[in-house]
Amino acid sequence: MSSEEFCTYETAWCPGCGNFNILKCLKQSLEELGKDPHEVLLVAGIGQAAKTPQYLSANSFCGLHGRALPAAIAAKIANQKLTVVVNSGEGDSYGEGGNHFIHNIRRNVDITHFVHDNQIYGLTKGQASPTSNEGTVTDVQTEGSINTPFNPLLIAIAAGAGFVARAFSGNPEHLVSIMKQAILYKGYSLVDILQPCISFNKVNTFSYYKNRVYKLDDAYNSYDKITAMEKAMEFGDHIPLGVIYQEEKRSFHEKNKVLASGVPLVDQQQEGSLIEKYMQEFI
Amino acid sequence: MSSEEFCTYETAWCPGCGNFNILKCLKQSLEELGKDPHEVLLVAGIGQAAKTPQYLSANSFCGLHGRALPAAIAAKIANQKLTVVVNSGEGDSYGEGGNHFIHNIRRNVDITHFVHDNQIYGLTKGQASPTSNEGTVTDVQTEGSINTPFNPLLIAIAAGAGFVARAFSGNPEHLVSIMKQAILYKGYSLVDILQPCISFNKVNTFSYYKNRVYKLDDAYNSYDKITAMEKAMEFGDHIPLGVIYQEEKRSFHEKNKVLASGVPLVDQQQEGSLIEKYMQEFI
Amino acid sequence: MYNILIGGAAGQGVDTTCSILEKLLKQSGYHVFSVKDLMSRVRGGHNFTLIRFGSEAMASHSYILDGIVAFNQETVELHRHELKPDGFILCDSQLSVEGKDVIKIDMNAIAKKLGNPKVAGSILIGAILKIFGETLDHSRTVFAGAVKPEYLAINLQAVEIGYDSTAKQHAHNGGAYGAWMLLTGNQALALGAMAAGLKFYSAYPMSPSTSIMEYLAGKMTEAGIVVEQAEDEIAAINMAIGASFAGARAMTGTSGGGFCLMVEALGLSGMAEIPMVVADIQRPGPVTGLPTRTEQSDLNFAISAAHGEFPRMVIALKNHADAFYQTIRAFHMAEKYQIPVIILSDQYLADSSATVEPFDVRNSQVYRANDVLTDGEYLRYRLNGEAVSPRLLPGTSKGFVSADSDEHDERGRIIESAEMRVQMMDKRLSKLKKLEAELKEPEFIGDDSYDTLLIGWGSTYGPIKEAITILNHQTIHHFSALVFGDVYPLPVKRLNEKVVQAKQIINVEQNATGQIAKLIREQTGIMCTSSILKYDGRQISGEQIAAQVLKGGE
Amino acid sequence: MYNILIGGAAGQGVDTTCSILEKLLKQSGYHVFSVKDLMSRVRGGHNFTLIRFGSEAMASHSYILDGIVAFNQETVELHRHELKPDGFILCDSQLSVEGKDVIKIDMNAIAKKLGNPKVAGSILIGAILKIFGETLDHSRTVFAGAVKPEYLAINLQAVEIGYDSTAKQHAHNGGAYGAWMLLTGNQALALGAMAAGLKFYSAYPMSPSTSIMEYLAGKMTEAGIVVEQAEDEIAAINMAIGASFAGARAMTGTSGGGFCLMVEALGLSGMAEIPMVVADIQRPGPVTGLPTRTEQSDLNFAISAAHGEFPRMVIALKNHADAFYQTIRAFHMAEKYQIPVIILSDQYLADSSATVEPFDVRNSQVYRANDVLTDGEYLRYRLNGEAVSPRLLPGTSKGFVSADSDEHDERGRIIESAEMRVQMMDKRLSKLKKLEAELKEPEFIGDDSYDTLLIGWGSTYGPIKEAITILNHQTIHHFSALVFGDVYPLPVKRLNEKVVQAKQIINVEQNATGQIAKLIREQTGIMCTSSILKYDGRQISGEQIAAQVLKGGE
Ligand SMILES: Cc1ncc(C[n+]2csc(CCOP(=O)(O)OP(=O)(O)O)c2C)c(N)n1
Ligand SMILES: Cc1ncc(C[n+]2csc(CCOP(=O)(O)OP(=O)(O)O)c2C)c(N)n1
Ligand code: SF4
Ligand code: SF4
Ligand SMILES: [Mg+2]
Ligand SMILES: [Mg+2]
Repeated sequence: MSSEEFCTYETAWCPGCGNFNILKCLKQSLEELGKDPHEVLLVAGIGQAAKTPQYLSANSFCGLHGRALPAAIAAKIANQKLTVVVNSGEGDSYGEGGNHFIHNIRRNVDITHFVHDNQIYGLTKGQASPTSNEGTVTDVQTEGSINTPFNPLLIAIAAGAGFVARAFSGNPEHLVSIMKQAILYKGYSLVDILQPCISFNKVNTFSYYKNRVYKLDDAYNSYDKITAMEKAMEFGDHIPLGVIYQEEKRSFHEKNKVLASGVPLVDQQQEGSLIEKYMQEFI
Repeated sequence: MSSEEFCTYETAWCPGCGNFNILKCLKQSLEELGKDPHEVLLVAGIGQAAKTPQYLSANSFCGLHGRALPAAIAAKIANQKLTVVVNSGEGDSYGEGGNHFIHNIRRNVDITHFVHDNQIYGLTKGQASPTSNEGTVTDVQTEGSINTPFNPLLIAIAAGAGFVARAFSGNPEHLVSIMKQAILYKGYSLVDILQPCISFNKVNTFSYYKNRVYKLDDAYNSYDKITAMEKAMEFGDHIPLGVIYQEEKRSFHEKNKVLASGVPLVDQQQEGSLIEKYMQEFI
Repeated sequence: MYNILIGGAAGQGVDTTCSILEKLLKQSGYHVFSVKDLMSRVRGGHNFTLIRFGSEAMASHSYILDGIVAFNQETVELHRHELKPDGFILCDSQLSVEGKDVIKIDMNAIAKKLGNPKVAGSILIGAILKIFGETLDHSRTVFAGAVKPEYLAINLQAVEIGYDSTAKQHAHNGGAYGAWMLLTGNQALALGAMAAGLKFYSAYPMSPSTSIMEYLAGKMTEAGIVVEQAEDEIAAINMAIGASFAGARAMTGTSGGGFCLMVEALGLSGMAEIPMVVADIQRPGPVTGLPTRTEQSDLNFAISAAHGEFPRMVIALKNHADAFYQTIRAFHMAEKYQIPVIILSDQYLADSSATVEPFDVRNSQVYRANDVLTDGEYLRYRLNGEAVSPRLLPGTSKGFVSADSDEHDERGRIIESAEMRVQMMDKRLSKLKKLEAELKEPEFIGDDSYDTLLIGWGSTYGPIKEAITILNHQTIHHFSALVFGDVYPLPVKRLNEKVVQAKQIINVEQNATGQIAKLIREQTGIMCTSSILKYDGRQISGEQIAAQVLKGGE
Repeated sequence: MYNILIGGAAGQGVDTTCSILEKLLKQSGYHVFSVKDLMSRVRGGHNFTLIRFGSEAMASHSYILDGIVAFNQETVELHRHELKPDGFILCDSQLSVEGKDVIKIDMNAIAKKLGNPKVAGSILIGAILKIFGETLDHSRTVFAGAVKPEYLAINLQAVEIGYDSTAKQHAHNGGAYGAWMLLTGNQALALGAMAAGLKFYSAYPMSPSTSIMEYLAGKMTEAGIVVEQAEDEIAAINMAIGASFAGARAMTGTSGGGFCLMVEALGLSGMAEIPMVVADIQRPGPVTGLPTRTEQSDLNFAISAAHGEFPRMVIALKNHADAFYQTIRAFHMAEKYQIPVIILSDQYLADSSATVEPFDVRNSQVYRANDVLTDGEYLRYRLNGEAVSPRLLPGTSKGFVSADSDEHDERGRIIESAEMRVQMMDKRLSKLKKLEAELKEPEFIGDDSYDTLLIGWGSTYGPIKEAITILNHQTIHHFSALVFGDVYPLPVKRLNEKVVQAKQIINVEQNATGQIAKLIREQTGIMCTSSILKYDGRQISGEQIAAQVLKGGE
């Protein structure tokens, strides 16, 4: 099914890091969906996860810490032919970038957001992140984190997201299937991907996740919001994987009058006489 | 019951604005709770609602647009004897300040947050705010707002808030009762107050709200999260008023090792020889 | 030349009255210049507009009044001392204002009787037209463009009543400006952006920049521009950069406080070499300051904003025509050099209305990146010995386009190498040298016989120009001025030439610390001998500059 | 004096090895200075530390090596050319490094045999101690402070094996520094903040500032300091301001990118007159740049950051002692003048370890606001003709304390009045004049016979000091230097005096555009005749400065 292969490059990650599998699955998903690497734009902020675009042959935009989403949605607005995929850490996405997270859900631009959630700030060497378990001890949270952990899935649903899922880097087959669904979803889609950080997170390790995750079964109704919110609150001894919530929503491009025609903004031509006309209005 | 009266001052609001009632109810609530004006700190960002602290005799801090919460919680951390109350607009609180909103809910510092929600940017003369109805037409949203409105109550619950309520400026008795509960709540409490902006919001007018609001009855179980989330989603022909959700949670001050003693940080004395001791560790 | 002040509380209709009156005066041939003085509130308080009109072009406002039109008592009390000896006061009969200069009309009562209290302003318009010897010839067309059809008749009736209820005091002087435009600085700026091919505008509301977004939003569907209100200014600028990266010409606008939040991303534009235009419409700081007033105090900040070192260009707008043409040029320079360009305007220019010749849009060519078509590897940051590497848009060919905020190699991948770092820094910073060759020297006002040189930048252009005229009429000394538009990099050629014969150099700035004077000294060693600084939020006028220069003791 | 380089991949234990070795050398009496060169990654890549030690005090690092200790092949390949002719290379037997200068130890195999591959570093430590003629006297105490008790025995065993497996090459020179401290710039800064009475520290993690927060967090419960990790830098600084408003001495720390996000609130501190200290630990920009390396490129930004005009002070840290004492002074000035004070440090100073005399904490008095006790109305911004109004803390008396980001009156209420605006601006800006009287002149290095004057600021102090010594030994010309600590307002007295006799003035800066040179010209008109600028992310050394000065052609 793959039209063209994506190349990967040497990484700066620690051997054994969960990011490797995510990179591999991203490549596989894009290939299986038949994406042309030259029409794919990978966007990220700053962090270990945010290096992902550096390691795959596609267009890439590694911007500011926390600011991947505004750049990503605007690139999509400018050129809707691009398949825009954001890969970034949970610190980047929910911490520094929290305001863009909740408000871009409201915009519903058709991009895909893969959050590599290692429940820790990796690149800055191990401080608590928004999703760190309460009690997590670090060099900054010396007495253990005392904040209520951020629940990305529940908040995404509450903010109105139309596609909200969880996956695990240690379950690549399932991850690929979720990634593909997310990329195909027309609108903003979020996949929170559990990703062990072997260097700094000694709590939420590979086996921590492995022992807790389970896949949602067919009986689960991902279209019901209340069910989904209840399920999204489950994060402890049992951690559900899969599409937690989905809903068809009109996307930004469908609602925006300038974009609704389907012609990419970059290709739209302005009528030459418009300025003359507008000047007339001031006379 | 009132120990000392709060004075109010001449305002710069439009005659007929919902803010007047909120100010009056704030004064009444503080007085009925027997607060000493000199131990009350009113904090705000920038906006029409954010002028509230200017109009009441108490300590006041009118900081930056969107940044009321970080200043407010830090002042409370510094001196827990202060009763800290934030009054600000929904643009300030959920738009520019959205990141502080979700993350301060996680911190659960014992402050009270009254959001004057007029579903519009008042001070800047009428652009869509995060809570504007879809379709709201303004000078900027000339084709109508296309974003999914921000649901503050639902998001607050999803982020882990322990006290989440809605009130209406046109129902002062109820507003006072909610305000008092919110101020008494030990932890972060949010009250989203529907407040007609007569100058710029021609959709969500006084009668728009008046015709839709109803008070939650005694049968309503505000302690159940799922019930609360379902109720929080109700915002249309019927708009519930009252405490949507409540839960006892340990506050920041109770959890933080430095503050747990109850001695205000400003009053804590450092041991004189500590620096000498720390220097020894480098020798 | 005439100059009137129309004042009242916010919400009383001063704004609408003025904008209609201005247009009527312009239609009848006058050159019109009007400026608003607003308080930061929606209702109440005291606001006023100064409308100046004459048969010759004028560059700014004046505080010397031929007439006061008062919607409320306060207007009279606050401004009566500014009235010329033969000036008039026009107001409602209910106001307790006395004097033989006072013309009273029972406007509120009449308006009520007509069936709509809001037409009181139109009665005033009629009276003013009469006083200045105007006809009612343009009323129908101008009102038709300003009010809803159902309100047209009643307004025209009100104008006529006002016209008939007072007497002519001044002659119609005429003028040849009927076919020129009357528009605000922000409207001119927005038009310039459209002429430059703007496709994407993202901003967060902030006075006095919001009217740019509003103007563009009014045209967006027809003009094919996505106008997106961001959740905050950080989002606004990062959106603009993302859109520009993908090929849509993009801009954001704000005022100083919002600009603060944008500076990190300004560096991103510089580092990743993505063209971007930011308009900072200044107002008095620090922080919230005086939100509806004017100041020029972001200059030093704009030229050094953001950590680290990268090329940028800063253009200050001098007047309304500049707002159009320099905005086009901002896009041109941003695209040509793949840099951020900051436009500095201010509330005075943004909100004031001026009469301007229709713009020549044939001059609106903006540089377009060569599309590099490649089947091989595309190097986004090719070190070809040139400052600017050929630009490719993502998705348009078989090359991969990368942008990175980390230091990177030619492909845009993160590096740690000291050598590559230096090469990339040198490449980026060499753009500043290139820019220097394209700078516009400051405008020289006056003739070559000066001994005193005034120096200004941006919107003090108009007042300084008037001041030079006044000064050269009033004294035996000779005055000239240099007013900068391009401020960073600072063009120094003409400055170095012109200071030679100046015995005095006076910087005139709408700020408290003399920001251009500092920059000039840093760049050239030239020191201004004295300063005229105004930082109370009200724009200095030509006569105020002249008075201060003279008082400053020649 | 000796100088060795210890290098390897991230995660191989270079860091731990070095910190233990440094402490051992210091305990044995040496003055030790060590600096880290890190890549931005957690594992792999190539990192190294330079450890210099000698019997006399030294101010910085050097790239001329007596020995290379290599955890991996790359270390040898990259640095062999920096080795002195009689230098040694110490490495694992498995590396393919040849030469008579090479000492191989089968360290990895031995470590594995000992039961823990991680003790390879301790074997190296033993070997190094032997090579430099040290004893094992301090091993037990130093290792006990560095490793968990259960690992102590095996590490000491490893040290001994290393010690016995190689031969002495150098003599122990001794020194009198055993009782001094060995600490990093960030640790000294954090200690200074504590000595100044810090109660509240809020920050968002960002290299190279994070270690300040980590150090404070380690002490928070005992020292009674709330250390709060913020959701972003905007929150961090607004929290610090809120805490300070309520009376807790507060600070935030970050690097350039985070500082960008803080500048709006910097203005709030200035406008609302709330004391606040911000530490900007610089790294190479723009934007993400080279995140683990060093640069001094935020100077121009720091002095003009934020829109509008308000007083501030900017202090650059010259060395580790400065980091302590100037941080205390930063709090003092912030409290005394109710202003924001920015501390500029950089990765070089922040992460390098130096031997410093125990601090004199009797000098750590910080200004304490008079508590105004009032039963009447308290005027937070009283216009008493003084720059600083008496400060009251909210909740401590019957006065109301207000803070407002809008322009305000004496009580702190929003105003629109032009007169009040000017009075408040003048009041605030007059603090700059007051500050000028308290500035610390730049440190003069050298004697009065100079013809060439080097100029620097902040952390290039050490390298410049060494360069002056080298230059005055190597040439017949005479060199001196001025190194600024206070950079804004800029103290100009000594500068004006010292430039008179200088034939050449050379600014030495760790940036690309010569930022202090620009500032000096702006403030004094003095122009540097040439510049030595380094912006590859690696700190310049004394010998590099000397070489460039000489090459620069006297
Ligand atoms: C404005 C700004 N603040 C802080 C940083 C430092 N920083 C870089 S990555 C990061 C957090 C990384 O955590 P996360 O996003 O979870 O990614 P991970 O490394 O864990 O994959 C931080 C704080 C920065 N680069 N820019
Ligand atoms: C950084 C910054 N951005 C923008 C503004 C302009 N601004 C002032 S108030 C406001 C929004 C007001 O809306 P809201 O918070 O809902 O308050 P309201 O006026 O409706 O009560 C904005 C955008 C500002 N002061 N600072
Ligand atoms: S530090 Fe953690 S997240 Fe980063 S590469 Fe290493 S294992 Fe992965
Ligand atoms: S603009 Fe709206 S919110 Fe502001 S004072 Fe007027 S009515 Fe109230
Ligand atoms: Mg992470
Ligand atoms: Mg609002």
